[in-house]
Amino acid sequence: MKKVHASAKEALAGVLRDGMTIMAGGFGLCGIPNVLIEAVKESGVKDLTVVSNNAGIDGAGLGLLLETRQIRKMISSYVGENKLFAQQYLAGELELEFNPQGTLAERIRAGGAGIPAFFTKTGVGTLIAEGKEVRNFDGHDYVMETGLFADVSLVHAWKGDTEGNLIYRKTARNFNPMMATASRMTIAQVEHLVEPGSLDPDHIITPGIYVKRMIHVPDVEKMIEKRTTRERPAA
Amino acid sequence: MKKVHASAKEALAGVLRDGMTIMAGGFGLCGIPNVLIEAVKESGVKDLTVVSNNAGIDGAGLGLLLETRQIRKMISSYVGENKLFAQQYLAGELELEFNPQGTLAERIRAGGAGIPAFFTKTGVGTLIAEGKEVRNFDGHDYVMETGLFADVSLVHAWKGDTEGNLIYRKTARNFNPMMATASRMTIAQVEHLVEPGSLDPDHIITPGIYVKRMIHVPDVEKMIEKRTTRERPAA
Amino acid sequence: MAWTREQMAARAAKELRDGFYVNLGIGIPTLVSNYIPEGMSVQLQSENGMLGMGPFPYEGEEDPDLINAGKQTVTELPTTSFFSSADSFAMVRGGHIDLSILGAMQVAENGDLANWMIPGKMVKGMGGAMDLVAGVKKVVVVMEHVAKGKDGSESPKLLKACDLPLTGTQVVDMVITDLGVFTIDKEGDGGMTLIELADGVTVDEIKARTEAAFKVAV
Amino acid sequence: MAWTREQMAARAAKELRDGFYVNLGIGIPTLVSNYIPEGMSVQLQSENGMLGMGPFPYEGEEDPDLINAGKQTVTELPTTSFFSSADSFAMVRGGHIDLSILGAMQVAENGDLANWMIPGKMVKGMGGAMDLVAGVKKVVVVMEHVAKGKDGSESPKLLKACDLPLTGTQVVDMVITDLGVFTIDKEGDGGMTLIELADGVTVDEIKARTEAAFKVAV
Repeated sequence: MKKVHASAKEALAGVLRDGMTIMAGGFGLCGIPNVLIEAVKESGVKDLTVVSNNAGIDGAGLGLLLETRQIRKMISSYVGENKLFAQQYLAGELELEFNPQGTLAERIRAGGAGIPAFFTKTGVGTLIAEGKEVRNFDGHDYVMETGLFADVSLVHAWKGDTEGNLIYRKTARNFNPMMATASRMTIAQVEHLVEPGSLDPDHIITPGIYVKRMIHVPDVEKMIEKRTTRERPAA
Repeated sequence: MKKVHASAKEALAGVLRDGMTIMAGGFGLCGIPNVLIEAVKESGVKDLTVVSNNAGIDGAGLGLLLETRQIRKMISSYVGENKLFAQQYLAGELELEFNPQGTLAERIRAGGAGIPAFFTKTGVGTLIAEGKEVRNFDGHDYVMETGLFADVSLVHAWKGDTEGNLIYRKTARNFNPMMATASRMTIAQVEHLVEPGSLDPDHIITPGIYVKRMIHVPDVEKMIEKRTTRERPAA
Repeated sequence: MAWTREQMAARAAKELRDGFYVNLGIGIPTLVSNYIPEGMSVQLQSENGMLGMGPFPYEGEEDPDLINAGKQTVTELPTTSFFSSADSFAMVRGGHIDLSILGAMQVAENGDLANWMIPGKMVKGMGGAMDLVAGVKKVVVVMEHVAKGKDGSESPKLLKACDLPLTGTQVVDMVITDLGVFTIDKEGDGGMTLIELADGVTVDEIKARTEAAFKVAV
Repeated sequence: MAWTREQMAARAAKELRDGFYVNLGIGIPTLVSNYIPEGMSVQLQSENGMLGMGPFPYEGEEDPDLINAGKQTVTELPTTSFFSSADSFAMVRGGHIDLSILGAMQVAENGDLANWMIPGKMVKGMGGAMDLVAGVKKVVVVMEHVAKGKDGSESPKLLKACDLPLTGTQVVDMVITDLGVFTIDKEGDGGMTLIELADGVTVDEIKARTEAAFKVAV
């Protein structure tokens, strides 16, 4: 079972179809599977439902798929950094389902973990709870949320071995590990591709069972959305 | 906020009371907080409800608390290795609540994660589902299980820094990470106590926020329940 | 006369306690980290998946893999740990974080909070705000006492009931504005109480600029 | 004439496919790992929290921190990863494991399985069995065809309906006994079908020792 593919295009071969649901890892532009997203753009697949915490920015990340109008619906928690998104949404060209960030993360984890629904305090008494079951446990109200499962998950990792075991770096971990568990076809782009045995088995975050295909992206470009610095103290 | 205590007795000071619920990590005798369990024994606290996958063996692990009849109820998935357990149970001296192992693990994770209830396929149509809500999602039946939260959690870790950040070793991880999240007072015994900054932040499994007190057990005894080996090939 | 942003942040910092784990929202709440008392151990959580958040990096040392929930570049500390967003919100929702300090558009006298959406305007999303106010042990709002319109008109933000869509119901424990400090008995029926005045501000001035009913205990 | 334990394990191994992730129960199922075909990549999962389980250690190399779900000492492989029991059962329940091979006390013709409890006897607990049969894509039971009493009497284990408390309902896809191999259409109404005979065993012999109704397609 060879998991490593020569290119993003090859890794996506045979898995894309119009109308499908894709999960894309990342928070803002941090830890996004940008090379795989570009290949989705090149494929021309359309009417996509995309589950991702954010929608990229104009010209980068999922912003690329907005430009080409390949996305029909976004399931996200925050989309504030994208003007094109706002235009398409206000024009009624794009559907949008907002989830509280923690609810979104937990729905994805639940989908991968065989849990069809769970209760959470988040959003009780707000628009988010409308139409959903609310139930009292031990004197507090909780809203029922359902698991999310996709056709394809695209994730970014720092290191991966050829068995699909993945390790993430710093806050680039974010949504990637849950999304890796919550689809039938998880495809990973890894910055460092190594042989089995190179990763300490206690450090692996995503076991290889979840990763069906992978590509090596040694020189991947990483963007910074809000560069903030402090002054160096005088020497 | 000094988390490190000089002894198990000191770490348990002021937290034990009769009738409380204690979670104890470990699978079989692997990764059990044995030094902390001994201190619970010494304390004489009684009528305990103990959440633990197993009940130790005669003379070791939670078996110690069975000898002294400090446990009133066990919530476990498998207790087969303990004759004293069987005696006390058959004599009606010990209550027992069996949970499927995955349901037990998930209930503990849910308790720590603010999830009062979730649905699982495990146990539908069996004794486990009796008296519980069963609901159909997408054509399949699922049973509702509730989160578990304890007064005290006792866990064993391989390395810990003085901030309470923990790392586990191999299969000694098992129930320890979830239990660390599912009580108001998590106490950890660590084999290697290190300074903050010694652990790679990408490798930490239990962030320090979950650990309220800790002790250093550098020469802790580890038992093997079923020693199985193979023959060395002839040289 | 009213408190500056810095003074409001300094006042919020008085709610910190040794050993606290704290989540700070964007804006004035971020400034609170500048007022952590010397010798007090406070760890900052960033809900994208980090505990033990350090200050902004020196120029040239920004790491695109190391950002906070506001998408700003930050740094590590010796205490830092990283985890997934699911694990991060398990921490938030599970009640493990001691204090959340965040901004608001409106707060009602029963502790209702609105800070994510103005109907008719483009909606950016709630991000992690709903999870934070639902899960964190103590929620402190830091905001201007009134909203100012483009025409210079004022409208109160401390209300009898919020008219914007809610972020959470009965979630706010304390409100720090440029005029003073209020506590809210969010789970009982003790209502809202004014407990401190900014320098030179009077109770009458606050009454005039507040819709919510409140007791006075300054 | 009937298959030995080793032959049953070898037959079960024919259900393995390249790239499979597999959970093996205690007893005969454990022996299946000896029959993984050369060159086929099969990773074994141990539900206490390990993927990529290696063989038993050489004497003197046992590690108390490295055991399988049967509490036996095992070893690592280059492919190994470790995780918590919650993550392990998320993997099981989420349908990520391709094949579970386990023992049974009784199997019914609709795929019901009983393997954890005999009323009136000491109950040891179900461990991970209920999660495995509920979550794993394909469930293969390997067991003796009949139970033998102390007095030498025989009672069938392949039944019209289990009379022992169930581990799962409509969960078994295949049963391998010492006498032959059956498939079960657990989600449709195709029932049970005998598809293979052990060497020297006849259909009539199996019929005589089986309570469940089954079609014959050998």
